[in-house]
Amino acid sequence: MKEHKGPLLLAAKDIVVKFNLRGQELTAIRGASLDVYEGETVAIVGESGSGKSVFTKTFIGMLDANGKVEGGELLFHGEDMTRYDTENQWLKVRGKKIAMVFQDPMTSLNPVRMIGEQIAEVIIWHFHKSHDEAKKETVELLTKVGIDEPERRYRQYPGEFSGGMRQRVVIAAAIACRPEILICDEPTTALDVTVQAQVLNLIKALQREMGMSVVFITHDLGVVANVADWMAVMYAGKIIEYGEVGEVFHQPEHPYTKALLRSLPQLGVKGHDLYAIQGTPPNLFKEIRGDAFAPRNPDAMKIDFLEEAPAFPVSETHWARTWLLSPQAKAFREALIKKEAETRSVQTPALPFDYEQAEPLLSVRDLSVHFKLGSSRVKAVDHVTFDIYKGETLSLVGESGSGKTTIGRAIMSIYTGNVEGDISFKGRKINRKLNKKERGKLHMEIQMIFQDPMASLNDRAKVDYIISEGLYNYHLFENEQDRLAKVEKMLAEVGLTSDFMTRFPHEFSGGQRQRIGIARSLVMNPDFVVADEPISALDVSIRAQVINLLNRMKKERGLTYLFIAHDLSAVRFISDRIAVIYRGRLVELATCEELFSRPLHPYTKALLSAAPYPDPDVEKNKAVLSYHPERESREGKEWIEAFPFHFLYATREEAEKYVHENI
Amino acid sequence: MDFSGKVRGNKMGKYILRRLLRSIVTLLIVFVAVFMLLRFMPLNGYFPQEMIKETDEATRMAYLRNLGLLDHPFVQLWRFLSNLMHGDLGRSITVYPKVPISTLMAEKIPTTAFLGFWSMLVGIVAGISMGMMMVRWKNRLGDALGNGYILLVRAVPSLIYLFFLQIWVSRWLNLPLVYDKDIPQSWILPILCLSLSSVAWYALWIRRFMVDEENQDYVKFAFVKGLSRKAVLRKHIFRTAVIPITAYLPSDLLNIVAGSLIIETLYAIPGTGGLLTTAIKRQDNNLVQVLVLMYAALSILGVFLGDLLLAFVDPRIKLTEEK
Amino acid sequence: MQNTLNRIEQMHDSSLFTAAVFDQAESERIGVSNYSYWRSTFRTFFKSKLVIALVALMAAILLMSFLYPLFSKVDPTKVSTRSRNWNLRPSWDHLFGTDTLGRDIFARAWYGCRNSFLLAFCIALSDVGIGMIAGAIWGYNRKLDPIMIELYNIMTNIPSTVYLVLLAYIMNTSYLTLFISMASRGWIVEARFFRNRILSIRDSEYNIASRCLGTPMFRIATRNIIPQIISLIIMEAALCIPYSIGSEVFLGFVGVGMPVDAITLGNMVNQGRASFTLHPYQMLLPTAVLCLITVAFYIIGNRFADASDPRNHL
Amino acid sequence: MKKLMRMLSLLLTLCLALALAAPALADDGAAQAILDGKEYATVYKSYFSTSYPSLNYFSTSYATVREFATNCVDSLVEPDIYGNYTGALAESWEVNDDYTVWTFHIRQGQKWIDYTGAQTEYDVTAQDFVDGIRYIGDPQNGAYSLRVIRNLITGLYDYYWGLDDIDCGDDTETKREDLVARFDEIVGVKALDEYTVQYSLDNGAPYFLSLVESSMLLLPVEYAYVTAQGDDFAVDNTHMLYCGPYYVSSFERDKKIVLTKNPYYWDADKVQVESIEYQMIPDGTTSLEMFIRGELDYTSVESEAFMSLQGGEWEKYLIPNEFSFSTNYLWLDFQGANPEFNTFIQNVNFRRALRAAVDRESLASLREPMQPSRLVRNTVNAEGAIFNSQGVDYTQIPPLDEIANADYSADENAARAYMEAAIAELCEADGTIKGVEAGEVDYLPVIKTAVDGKLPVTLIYVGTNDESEIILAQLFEAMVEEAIGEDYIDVVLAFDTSGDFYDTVGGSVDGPFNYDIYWDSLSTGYADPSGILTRITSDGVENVGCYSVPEFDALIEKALSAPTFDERLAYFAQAEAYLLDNAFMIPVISSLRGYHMTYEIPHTAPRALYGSDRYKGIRVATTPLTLDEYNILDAAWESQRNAK
Repeated sequence: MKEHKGPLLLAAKDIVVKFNLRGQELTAIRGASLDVYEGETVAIVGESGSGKSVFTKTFIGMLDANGKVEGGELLFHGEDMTRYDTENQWLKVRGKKIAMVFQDPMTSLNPVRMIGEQIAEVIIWHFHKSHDEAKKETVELLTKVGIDEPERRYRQYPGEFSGGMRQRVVIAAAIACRPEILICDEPTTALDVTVQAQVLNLIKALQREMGMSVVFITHDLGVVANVADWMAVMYAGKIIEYGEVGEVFHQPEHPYTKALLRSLPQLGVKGHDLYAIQGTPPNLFKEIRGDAFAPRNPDAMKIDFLEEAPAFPVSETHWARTWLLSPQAKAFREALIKKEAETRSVQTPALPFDYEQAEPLLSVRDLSVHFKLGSSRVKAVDHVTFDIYKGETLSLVGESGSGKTTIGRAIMSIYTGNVEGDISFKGRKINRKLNKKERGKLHMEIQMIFQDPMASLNDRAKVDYIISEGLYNYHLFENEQDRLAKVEKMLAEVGLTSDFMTRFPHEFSGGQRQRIGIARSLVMNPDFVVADEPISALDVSIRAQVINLLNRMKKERGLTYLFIAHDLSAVRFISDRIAVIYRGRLVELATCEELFSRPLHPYTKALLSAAPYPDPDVEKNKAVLSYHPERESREGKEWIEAFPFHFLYATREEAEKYVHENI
Repeated sequence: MDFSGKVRGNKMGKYILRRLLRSIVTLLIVFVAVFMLLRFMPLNGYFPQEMIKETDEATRMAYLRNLGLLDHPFVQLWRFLSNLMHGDLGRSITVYPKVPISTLMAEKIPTTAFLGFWSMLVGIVAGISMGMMMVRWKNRLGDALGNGYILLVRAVPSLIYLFFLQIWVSRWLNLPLVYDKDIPQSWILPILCLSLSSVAWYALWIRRFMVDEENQDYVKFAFVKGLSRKAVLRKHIFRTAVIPITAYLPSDLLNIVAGSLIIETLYAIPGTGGLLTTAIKRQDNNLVQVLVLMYAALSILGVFLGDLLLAFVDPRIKLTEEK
Repeated sequence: MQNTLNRIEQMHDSSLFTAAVFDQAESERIGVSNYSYWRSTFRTFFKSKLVIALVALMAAILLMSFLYPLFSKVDPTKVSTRSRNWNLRPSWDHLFGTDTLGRDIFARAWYGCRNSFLLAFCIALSDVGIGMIAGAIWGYNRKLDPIMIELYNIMTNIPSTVYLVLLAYIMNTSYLTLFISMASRGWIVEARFFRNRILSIRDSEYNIASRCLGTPMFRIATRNIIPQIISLIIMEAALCIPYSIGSEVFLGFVGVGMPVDAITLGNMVNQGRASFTLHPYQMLLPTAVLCLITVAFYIIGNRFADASDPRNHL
Repeated sequence: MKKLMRMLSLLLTLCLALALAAPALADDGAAQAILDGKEYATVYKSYFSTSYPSLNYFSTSYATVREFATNCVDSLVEPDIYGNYTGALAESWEVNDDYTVWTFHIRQGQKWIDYTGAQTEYDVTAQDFVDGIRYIGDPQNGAYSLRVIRNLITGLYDYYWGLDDIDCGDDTETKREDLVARFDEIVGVKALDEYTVQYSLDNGAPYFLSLVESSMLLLPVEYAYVTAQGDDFAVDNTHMLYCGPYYVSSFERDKKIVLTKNPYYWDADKVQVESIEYQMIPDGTTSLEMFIRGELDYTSVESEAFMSLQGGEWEKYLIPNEFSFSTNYLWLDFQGANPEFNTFIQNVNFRRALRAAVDRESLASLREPMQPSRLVRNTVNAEGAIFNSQGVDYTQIPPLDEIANADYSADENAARAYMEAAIAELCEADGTIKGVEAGEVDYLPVIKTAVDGKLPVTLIYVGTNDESEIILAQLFEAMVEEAIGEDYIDVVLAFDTSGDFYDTVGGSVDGPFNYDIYWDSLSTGYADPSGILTRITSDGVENVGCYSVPEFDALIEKALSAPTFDERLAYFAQAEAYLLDNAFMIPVISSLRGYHMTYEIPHTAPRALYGSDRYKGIRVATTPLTLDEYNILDAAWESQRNAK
């Protein structure tokens, strides 16, 4: 049991927000309530479109022009802020009392003004201080958020900062007025894991130091576990479960919360399907009756479709809006718990991939890819060598800009002219001038799945065409009927019905679109698929669906995957081997279990330590390692097999040291 | 991320040098193309109509021969280039027979540049203020008025409104009808007319850039910081929006010597406006060559300087160069 | 708290607290958003009454300018040899009056509209057409980039008048010359515009996906690129029309425009200008028609540009 | 007939004016009263409309520059206010009996001045006139409109072409310097002493003084100065010398020119206006507007503007332009590639049909809507330009008077009747033209069209792409088709858009002949019909249509060898009458254009008939001149002239 640390600061009660979108009314927030207490961190968790961002924007009066708060109260210092009707009233709160940090640090700062100015202007504006004073304070702030040489940095432009540093600057600007509440809107989503951990630590430290309240918006349960004291789960514009973090994690009550936690790949058992939430989030243009999650909940009760549940208390510090907590549902609930326990206990992990017998399908030798940037040449991939064996899933993990996507695209022969080294598929070199027939054959054998389901489908073409595109190209059908049959079958395989064929991609949700993308690639019956971060743009509730689909396809069709990811959680579940890439070079390659249990390279270690884990107990006590090599030198480094099938890129001495540390 | 100043200077120097070389090659191509084109025009184009009537073929040939126009084009090209190296621009052939082109330029450019400079100033000041006004009162009266102005200036053929302006405004304000360098009142209308379209241009782009910037995250962040709309407009949106505009300033500044044909004709301004048109019509090869060379050089230089200026005022540019 | 619970308990039938049937299809039923690009574009476009009025007006003028020459018996070139029929003021017989040689200005205005429209349409077609193709080639070929950018800089920075005059002069004045001289310059601006758009399409994931599927260039163009830029094509074509009409007037002024006996709006304005003090209607009426057309197309083009931008689909 | 009517009406108007001015006539004081009632300005503000190249008066084709030069470089003789020649730089002159040797005695003590008005070291001497000829005799100097002088002055033709042969490379034996050195012995212009210059002519030229008045080529030049200046000579006002009543004191290219009184001028007392300011005003309506605002002292008023001023306060200031010696006519192509037209044009009836078809008054009303009949002209040489020793106007010398006074379009059916006569001779009954087959006429680059060899006759009118020319052509088409009938004739209009009309259509005897008919003009340049007529003989340089009329040629020969000037004119009149009666060319109207408004007192300046306006003695009032005032002053002048 946990008490609130301080008095109630902000109380949002039954907030209703409506948007006017293309002449239609969309109810983004359907009566959400949240209390923010002094000195505490409350995390709002939800998938995209759940309204978590809109909800917090009402706290500072920053709704888009077509949105309006239509109901509820927003009490802050005894004043109902929903009644503010002039800009000036908000100006006293915004930035001064309640500040906000946005998701993308790359765009949050004005690129043409010195970063110092951008912080100082807040101080000047709100406290009417002189430039010199403001500058002094700014320098202090920069020090506080962990920026070295603040005097010099003051005069630099955002372009001269890395993403993590920029987010620090943004945070400095946000806390410049010592706000009472700091709203962090997915502040780390756009950052690499290792940086994410540092920024989270910074926010926590600042909160402690300044006694602020933090409202933390995220879709990542690992992050919640790390930072939050309290968490609120938001679904379809409503907070469906609220409570002390530990309680919610350990004893989720709402079926959605439960499903969300169960579907995390960290909790999955290898070789089995993940628990997947079915379907897609609801449409907020229509009125929602009952529990918004009910249509996707296989274990919903009849009442869920009829009426919305009130907030049933689980404990003093935990409530959930589900009829399961109703005394009348006691029998149903117990049966449910029993069923869950059964399914969980029978799963045993599948056997690891047998590399002794494996034959290589694709070999990459000394692959380098360089790009021209202005007048300079940048090596995105630097002498990379690896094999992919038939039937395995090799994951390529690294931070953004490390060259992992470039490797994938090089294999797909998307680049011309700037690729060195050999790529051979089934023993034939493929990164050369191919004749039409060879190229066609290759296209049928190797396919790619893309990261962004929004961008990877041509939104002016119908699903029918999108899936048939490959069929058309190589005329892989006998007649029109045959083609339609093939498309229908493929759609069915990815869990979509044939009446979707005549629709346009924009009519689908992200997960559905990604499944269409997978269908498009797999309709060609490839042997090998490059999956370029296929789940990272998807919502948590959808990821499991796609992971399961990929695994099923692999099993059914004997596919081989090159799985590109920046997120270690899913990788562990899906892959047989993992290759870690750092700045265009492979630094470590090992089987999945080996790598997780015995990481050698310090970068791998940092990556592993930084990955958020969805358990507050684990998360709150973890130590984050960091890897910042002073100077990248390739001298003396080589590809060393430290353990059987466990490779490492290091000098001999380093390798020995790393191995020694791990024994 | 940190480069020593020397490295940066070196890279920048190299970049400038390469761009400059490319520009010179382009300039040469344009020049030679125009040069050769002029050589293929009929010989009688060198004479005004009445002169053709009054003189016979042989006389005309003798005249042309004397001017070296009957030599092989390459000989003429070489002669022109070598003279150019000595700073000799040659003499006009038909438009101002035998008048040294350098004299001509020295007479005409100051007039045009004088009016052009002021109109550019008016254009920038009025245009930018107008653009800002339009953003400030977006979708309200100020915006509508500005848009109406831009619409009229851009959609209605300039000849039409310039003509009416001259006739009516000069009568209404009792301003002189033609330009006279000694009567300051007579400068007003030409400058006004010259600046009309640039006011619209600046207003349009400032507005467009500012509206684009308005949706950027950093603007939202600035609002979140609690700044008022006015402050955000001034300190953030305008600062960013004005940067792409600066790239055009050198071009604009250089082009003030080009003048406007219509306005210079209407107000009898002895400038460069109609010079090239006349020179082309009268096949004054020497004059056309020099003018084309000048305009091409100015335009290429303008773009080049624009890029440099942009790199200078926009902190984003340097980085992409170096990354 | 207990009270509320009790109250709820009383309110509901316990049979409601049993498993409901799970419907897979229902769970997938997203909210198909009602969004359709073209529908939204046209809805946004036609939301403004001004646009409706202008489109209707332009349609009427267009229709009239093509029908009038077919059905009217008035010959716009019919000269009167009697000076009493010259320079007549507007009347019922001659709605817009007559010109220097007694020709009916009303009839000439329609013929002029037709000819100017035809010319403008041809220019729009070629500018946008060539521009699009060149833009595509440019966008797809990195090696062309420096050359094309330099070409673009030259062509756009040398004052356009110079260029037009030079070309028009080399080739004699005629519809074709005017067309060629204007079209030969306009395309590069369009090319750059389309190049930028096509560049972003080229590097977009769905296009890379098509390449990975081995989709031939032709189908990439017709399926991936053109549908994406069709609204831009329409908009650019609409904006081309005031531009080319304006250029026609300007070239007429410089003296290298249309053959002077051709009936076009530009010629009518330039010819009317000479007699403006005496017979203002000879210039004012054609000018009014011309401005109406240019302004209308300018507004229509711009509004369509706004409407075709998905960000404005509210 | 019509001509008579016109004369009558003119007379009537004159009478009316006289009646109005009756009190003035009575004591001759009304004119004086007007003059006394005016205040006078010392500055005259005028304008020019096209930019001009340089101030080189020998090579310019620009009327504006000729006007500056005429007032800044004095000629040997000049007209007085009645148009009689008096000495200018020449104090006196004599001529031999056959008008082939003219000797001028130059005024002594005159110096060239520079653009500041200061006297230079150079005296104006007889040698300067010789050097003028030396300058234009060199093809490299590109003298403009050289032909008449070159063919007139003894030896100049040979000298000129000798130099040209050397320049062309046709003559490699002679050295250029040698030929130049022999100028004095070859060319018939000599400085007999420092102040006597003598011109020897190949043919007798009783009109030589009018040539001296009008031609820039007989002006003096200071050769030492020109040589020193080289190519820079006359590029602006600082690179030339002056010896006339004015000098160019200020020169802004394409903008403004100021002429200032030359204080050292021999006749400086007569120069009333201190300075003359010219502005460039390219736009026609602007000059009118500026005149009305008082910013100009003179503006021409074209017909359109004239109409707009009618009935307004400025109506009373509109003064009709007096005369133009330039005649517009239709050139017929006798060697064209159009077989239909080519067959017909050889027929005199067809030509007369065309002549009758053109309604001259309608054409004239394009330029002069009020009194179009003023412009009608049936002769090539202008009336009022040439007089015999009895003072009889050349155009009224029989048999030319009949043509000059005829009214060709009086009979509306005449054109069709002539045409029918022509058809009867040239066509089969079914309308096929004898000896003509269907085919194509290739007048490219202007036009290419098909002809069917049947009536109607296809007539291809080719014009320049100039707006007023096009209107004219369109009217021509309408008139011809209306008068002759569309069943007989089909006028096809084609416009040359190249800008090189004479190059593509035909402006020289050697062709090309890409036209059937075109519109052109010839001007009586000095007081003798030979100026035009010798150029349009069968082998004449202006006979671009290539007709062959031996009768005409013979008469011209007779005229040229006639012993007296009166006989000469009589033969010329016969020749012109023959040519026009057979309609080998069809004069239509004079080139006179509209009206003007001015502050200038009429008849205070020399009456320059052939050359540019002269401002010596001009008086400029501070108020604009009304038509009434003009009429009174004009009448007074007329009576004074007659009195002389």
